[in-house]
Amino acid sequence: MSVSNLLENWAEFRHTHPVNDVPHDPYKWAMSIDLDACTGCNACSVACYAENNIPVVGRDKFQHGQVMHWMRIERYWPEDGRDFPDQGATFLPMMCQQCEAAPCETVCPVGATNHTADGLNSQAYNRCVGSRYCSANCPFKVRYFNWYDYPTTENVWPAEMTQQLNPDITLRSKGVMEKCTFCVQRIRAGERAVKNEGRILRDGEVQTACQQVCPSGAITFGNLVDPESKVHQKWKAQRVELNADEQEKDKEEGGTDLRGYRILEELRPYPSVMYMERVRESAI
Amino acid sequence: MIDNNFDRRDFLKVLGWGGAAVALSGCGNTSVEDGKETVVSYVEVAEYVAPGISVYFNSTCAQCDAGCSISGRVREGRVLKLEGNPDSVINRGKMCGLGQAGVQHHYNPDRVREPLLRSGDKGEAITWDKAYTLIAEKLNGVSGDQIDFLTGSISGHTKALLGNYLESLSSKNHFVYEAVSPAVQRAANMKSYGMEMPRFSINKAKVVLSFGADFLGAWVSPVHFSQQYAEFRKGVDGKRGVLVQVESKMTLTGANADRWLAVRPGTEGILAMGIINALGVAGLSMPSNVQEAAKPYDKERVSKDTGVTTESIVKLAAILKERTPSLVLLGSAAEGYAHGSQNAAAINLLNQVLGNVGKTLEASAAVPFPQIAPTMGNTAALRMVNNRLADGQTKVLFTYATNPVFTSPAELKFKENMAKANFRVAFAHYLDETALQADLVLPLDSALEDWGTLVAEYQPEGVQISVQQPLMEKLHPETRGMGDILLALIKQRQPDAYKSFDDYYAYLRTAMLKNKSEFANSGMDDDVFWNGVLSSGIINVGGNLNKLNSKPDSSIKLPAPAEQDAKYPFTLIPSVTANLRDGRHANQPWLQESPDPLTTIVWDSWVEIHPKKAAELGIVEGDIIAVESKNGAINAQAYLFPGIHPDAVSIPLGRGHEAMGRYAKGYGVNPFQILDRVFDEETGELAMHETKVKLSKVGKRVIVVKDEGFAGGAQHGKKIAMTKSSDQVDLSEEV
Amino acid sequence: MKDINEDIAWAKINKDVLRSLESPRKLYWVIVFCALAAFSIAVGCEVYQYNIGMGVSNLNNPHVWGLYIATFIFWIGMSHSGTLLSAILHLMHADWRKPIYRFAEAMTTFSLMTAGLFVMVHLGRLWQFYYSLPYPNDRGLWPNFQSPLLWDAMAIFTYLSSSILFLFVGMIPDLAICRDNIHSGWRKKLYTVLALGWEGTDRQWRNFRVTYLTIACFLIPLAVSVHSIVASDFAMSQQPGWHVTSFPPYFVAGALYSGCAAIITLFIILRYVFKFEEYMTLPILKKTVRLTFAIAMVWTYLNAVEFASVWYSHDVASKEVLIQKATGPYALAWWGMIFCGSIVPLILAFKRFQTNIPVLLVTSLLLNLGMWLERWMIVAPTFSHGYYPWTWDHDQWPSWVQWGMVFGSFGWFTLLFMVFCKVFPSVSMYEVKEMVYHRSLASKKLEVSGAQESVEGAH
Amino acid sequence: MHRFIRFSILLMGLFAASSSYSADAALEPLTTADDLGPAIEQPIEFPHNRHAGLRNPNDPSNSDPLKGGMEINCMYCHTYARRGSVAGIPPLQKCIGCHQNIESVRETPRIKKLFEYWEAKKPVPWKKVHDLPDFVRFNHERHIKRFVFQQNRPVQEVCGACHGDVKTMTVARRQKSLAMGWCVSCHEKDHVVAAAGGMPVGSQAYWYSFKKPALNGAGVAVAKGPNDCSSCHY
Repeated sequence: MSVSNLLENWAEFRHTHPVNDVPHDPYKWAMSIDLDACTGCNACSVACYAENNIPVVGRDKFQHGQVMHWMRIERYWPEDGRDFPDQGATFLPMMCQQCEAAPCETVCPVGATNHTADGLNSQAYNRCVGSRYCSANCPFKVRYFNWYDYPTTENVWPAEMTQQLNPDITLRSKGVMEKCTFCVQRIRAGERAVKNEGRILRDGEVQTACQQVCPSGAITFGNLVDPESKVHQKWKAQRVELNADEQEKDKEEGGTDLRGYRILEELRPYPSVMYMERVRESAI
Repeated sequence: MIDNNFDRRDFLKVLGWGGAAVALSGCGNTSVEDGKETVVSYVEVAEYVAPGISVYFNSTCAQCDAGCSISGRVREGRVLKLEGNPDSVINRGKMCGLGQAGVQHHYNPDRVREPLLRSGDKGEAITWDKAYTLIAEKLNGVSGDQIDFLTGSISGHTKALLGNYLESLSSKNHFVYEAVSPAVQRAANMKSYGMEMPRFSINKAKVVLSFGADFLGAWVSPVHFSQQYAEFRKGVDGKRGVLVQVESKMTLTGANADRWLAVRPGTEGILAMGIINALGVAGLSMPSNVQEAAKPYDKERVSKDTGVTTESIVKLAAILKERTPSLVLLGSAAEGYAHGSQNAAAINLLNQVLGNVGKTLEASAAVPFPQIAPTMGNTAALRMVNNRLADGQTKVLFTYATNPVFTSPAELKFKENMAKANFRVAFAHYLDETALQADLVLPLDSALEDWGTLVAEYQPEGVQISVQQPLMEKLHPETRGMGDILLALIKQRQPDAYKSFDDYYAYLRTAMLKNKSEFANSGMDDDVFWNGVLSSGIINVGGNLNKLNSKPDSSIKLPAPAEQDAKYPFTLIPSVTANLRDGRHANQPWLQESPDPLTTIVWDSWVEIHPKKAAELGIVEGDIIAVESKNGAINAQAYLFPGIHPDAVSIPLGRGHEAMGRYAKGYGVNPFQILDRVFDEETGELAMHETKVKLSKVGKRVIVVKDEGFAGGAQHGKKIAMTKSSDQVDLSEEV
Repeated sequence: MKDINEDIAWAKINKDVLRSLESPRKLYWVIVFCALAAFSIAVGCEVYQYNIGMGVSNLNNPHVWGLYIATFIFWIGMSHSGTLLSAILHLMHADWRKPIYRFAEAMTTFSLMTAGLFVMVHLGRLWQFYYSLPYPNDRGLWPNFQSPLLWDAMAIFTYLSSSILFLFVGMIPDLAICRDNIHSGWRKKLYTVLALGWEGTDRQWRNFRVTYLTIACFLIPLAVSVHSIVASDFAMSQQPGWHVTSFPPYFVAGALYSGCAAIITLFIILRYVFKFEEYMTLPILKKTVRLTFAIAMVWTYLNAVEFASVWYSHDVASKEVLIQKATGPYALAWWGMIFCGSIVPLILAFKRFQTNIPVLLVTSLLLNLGMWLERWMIVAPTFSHGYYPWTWDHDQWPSWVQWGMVFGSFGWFTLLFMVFCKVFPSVSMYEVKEMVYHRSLASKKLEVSGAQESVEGAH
Repeated sequence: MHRFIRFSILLMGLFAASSSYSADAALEPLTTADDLGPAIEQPIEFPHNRHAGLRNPNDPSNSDPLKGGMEINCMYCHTYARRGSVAGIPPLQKCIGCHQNIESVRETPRIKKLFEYWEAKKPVPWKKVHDLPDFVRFNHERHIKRFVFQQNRPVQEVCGACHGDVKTMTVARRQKSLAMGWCVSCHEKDHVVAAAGGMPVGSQAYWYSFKKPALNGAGVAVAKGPNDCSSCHY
């Protein structure tokens, strides 16, 4: 690839969030998570372990904060200073937000993490040199580094358990960064399948592992530019704009009965995940 | 010359061991490498099996008794992942974390691989023939009532076969034991509704008042209830359902409640009566005898006894009266006391008073085939076996799908009593605490390599018989399915009766075909029918509904709340977590590493103490606390937890194994050990919540291994997990 | 008192300086041995970390950076002193620099080499480091030119190469002297090669001065840019406590500061070890000290500016980080930095201390400690108190591996420096001669014009 | 002074130019000079030439192995290529299926060996000849669909683009470098979208990862291959 080539393809290579004249087409993968439905049962997290060959690091490494869970369930207490959390807790599944203007992408010295045209924040493990700048610059801290060579670490995958590993995904070795990929292997497989029919994916044809398993159906995943898709309708109903950094909800007029929001939006990473507030009964 | 109709198991053959090896080299190597690895290739193969293409087979999850139907992703003959089977009415394509960890049960490196015979304190490997003959020897000369079978909850054809075997031994001693089970509730339901386990339609209720029923976590059929819960939140007609949870230790369900009421341990019944009383005051019409019964429970007294404010009682009554139908659930938290049955009765009474019976609480269908209907375990069974062992009535003891040595209170001395039997056989997956006490350990197939059927106790609609079939060939050649073992054993007694079945598969197939007419039109061709069953993985049978009785029974004798014991001031609540339950799955790393939802602690046990109380006692997070009951003490790290009544402390069950395997052994402590020997007066169930303990610091402090950071559950003004009050949202606008 | 005694005979200068190249004293060997030992510890740590994985450094998520980066900045900072003395002061015709700039310049080169090591050590996949260089490859891939880390790599390479060049060019006349005064052995060969046939002709002198001047001019913006770029590793990120506009000047000031402090330390050591009392005189030391004091105050000011701008900004997160620095788990280190960086230098304001060797030695060491802490305080606290409360502060105390490497790096630096002092003249002979000559001329009221030629005729 | 500066500028210019050029030169064209992989010893020395090789016109009976092949379609044996990510080695069943009826060669050592495996019901442990690193996700199906079915190119040509002229080999041997640059060189080229006789395809817009087909000079719709990292690396 020559300098000329580099210059030609720079825009593409450095594809960030779409300005209105260049919308995502035909895909923009996005998510919507309803905190009112989420019960914090951790099924999604386990599904992620199962689907994505995530190593179980064990007690000591967990203690050192070297755990690898791509999807973590956070538990927040109401901060009203009462003796008991008598309105329960709020659970929040937190995974890579697949930001449109991802802070991690611009800083990677080797371009190992960059934006795909279908709006994913992809991570090329074999290009990563392990500078960890991406993680340093991630506001959500959802990137996980392979501090050890987990595949060969004792009791991570004993011989029998290696048979469970998902062959569709690279097994990450020592010194590379990894994170939630929106189950890119499923997306790519789906795309290949429908390409043969010369059409695009319909809503529900590709499911992420977490969405598929969620007992209360709190997670919705799909193609945001497809008006038929659930995720599109949800975003629309909550009047959340992908390219906006302030939503209806936050504005004075109207929007007060909306629940949709994106976390740390004020930093303008333009996350692809919309959360919907947990509701609490006022009558009791 | 090639016969193409080969045995189905053929294409479950494991291929591409290379595949695993490939995976392991990860992104380490950066160049093309030729001739290092072997290519996946088959001898014979079904047309739809191709390398690189996954095939899905339906089977049944055996991680708990809920009977979820699963669909296993199989590739190159290896099962990779378990997903939900969409056709199942129980889990509708969904799963819980526990269920998904089933693959780790299957691939577990610590499984028993061949029959072990005790020699000294070690086990030596023997052949199956030897094992069988050994059993035969030990059994002859032993009369039927000296042979005990202690199993966990059991259903399906395994149960039928086991029944036949016991018959052939002319033994009636089949004891079904579950350390954690809603047994008291079953009895109470029998009384109040005329059936042990009615159907709860959470999705139809506008208000759900749950007395410690952790239906989102570990209660009865969590995956099913979680889906109902989602609908319930969306609301019947845009009106979002309200969940109120009453318990002394916040469960996962409690954490999702709109209002969580910390009730003084053991006073759930009183609160229920108090609400009935308040309802009466609010003008809800109810039978006079009920009114009478509820009279003494005026809100001041109830508030005093339970620690719930009069205001919340009134509000609660108001909303229950206003929004119908509602649903009152009764969970283990309310049952686990000496007066558990009374609590249960009171709570069921509330349900009846509110007129939910028949609306949100409906009749369940009876399983048409009693011989495969589930027999659910309880703790009374353990008590009986223990006594029999203690007085030496039991000569030969078989244990299956249960780990009494681990789950019984130390005071029962089960381990010692077990030693009194002459011959102890354990059917086991791991060398767990019980298997270690056995003379003969028979290794079982995992649920993913074995045939079987499972009928769940809780049936949301009709009756679903879940079929279990191998998803891949045996991982370890010397393991056997429970069915096959039983068959072999029966053949010892009645060779001719069973000689037509050369294995359990044959037995199962025949048994199913025998009742083909029940499942499908009898004209159907056998193979067609059978293949249909295998591909769907489930059989739905109508089953006629049990008779629902809703006559309120107001004869309730609730004791006054117990005075605080000066010596043992705290009530110990052994909490049941969704992942570990009674600890039989503790050796599955995913479950150990997936954080406890409420405390986010992993790989260890902890003591939950209310921050106020901790401050009084000068306890901070990470202090090692000695929790001491009359029957011993266990040391665990303290965790300051706001969701617990100050008079109570809580330790999760399931950890603290001394055996079982690398991921279970030595992690955490086992609260079963220190439970007091108190039983429910009516049912004789072990009263799990009656243990009184005292706390003392041992002067050590550790870093609590948890996911939650320095800031705990606080957000420091950042808009991260936001909440809204229900009057500010309009769910009807949402999609 | 004079900077230097202007009637030293030139022959004596040669003799004295060359003496420093002769067979070393016991003390020298002791130092070299210790340095070697320290460095081998670092090597051991790296081998261990390389084989087991970065995890042994006790870094974690979200604490992905630690002492490696902090120490890397520290060493980069060190390097600036050399350039300051040799290039900037050269252009300013501050001739008192002449006796001391040589070793300062060497310091620049070696601390850069040390800093480079830390970049490597820090990488998760050290064996793939070349991915971050823009080189033609069959994959047809380029590094990401948006990433400050890439700028870093380039800036440092450039800076290193040009300061080596600068050091070497500046030494040519002296190398010639060595060549002429040593008559056999490998040294003779070495000097002969390196002296590039220096004869001291007018033409050579003219070209020499042009080249030297050019490189000096080239070096100054480079020095500034290097540390500004290191600063932008942080300033260009989005994290609270890093995303600060004033970082580049702040870093540069800090760099000069730590550099000067280091110079004082080495000044004192060399002066003692090689008996350079006559050249590295107290008045010169005094000037250096004053310079250091000035820079210290600038740094303190910029520090204050940073705090103020954070404090009065609406950026809550950054404010929290600042508060947490002062009160959180890092409080000790942070106040230590304030003390060593802003309070201790006040000593230098007092005349009587400006020439008091022991006091200066201790002070300069404290200053360097302070500056090292500063770098750590820039890197670490942001991780334990970022935007996302859930991830605040898991355990992140550096493991012995990290400490080992930090410790070892000093060994590596000392080692290089000691070797240099024995192989090359650590005081610039020809410039000292110039200095002596100018001073004598000045005192004898002769016009400088004529002097120039005769100086150039010196050899 | 000026000379110095001019010189340095010249140097930089030279470096930029040369590296740029050499980078360009590093891009190999689609059909490359062979870059032979190692010869690999297989359990059975399978003669591709005999099976896939061209018939020998002078020998209609096709009796002599040395004279010609059977012109068997690649995908008759490597049947998974059009269905899945891997082309796959045929199940032993398939070999036997034909060979049990070919008495002429039944007693030759290779076929004997073959039948030994079959009787033992053991799969033949073939060695991988084209083994990409594990972080590369190459998909046969897409390439076959794209070039054989949609563009109606001869199978052996399409397979040959990566595997070389297998029909002339006995035991297959890697012919191309299969390095990333080599793949990219083809993905960056314009390929005709659909040819006469090719499988008709739906809305072209969605065929190539986010690059709409464009008309080339001759007015034919052409398109490039996907070039996202995450098309092959995940």
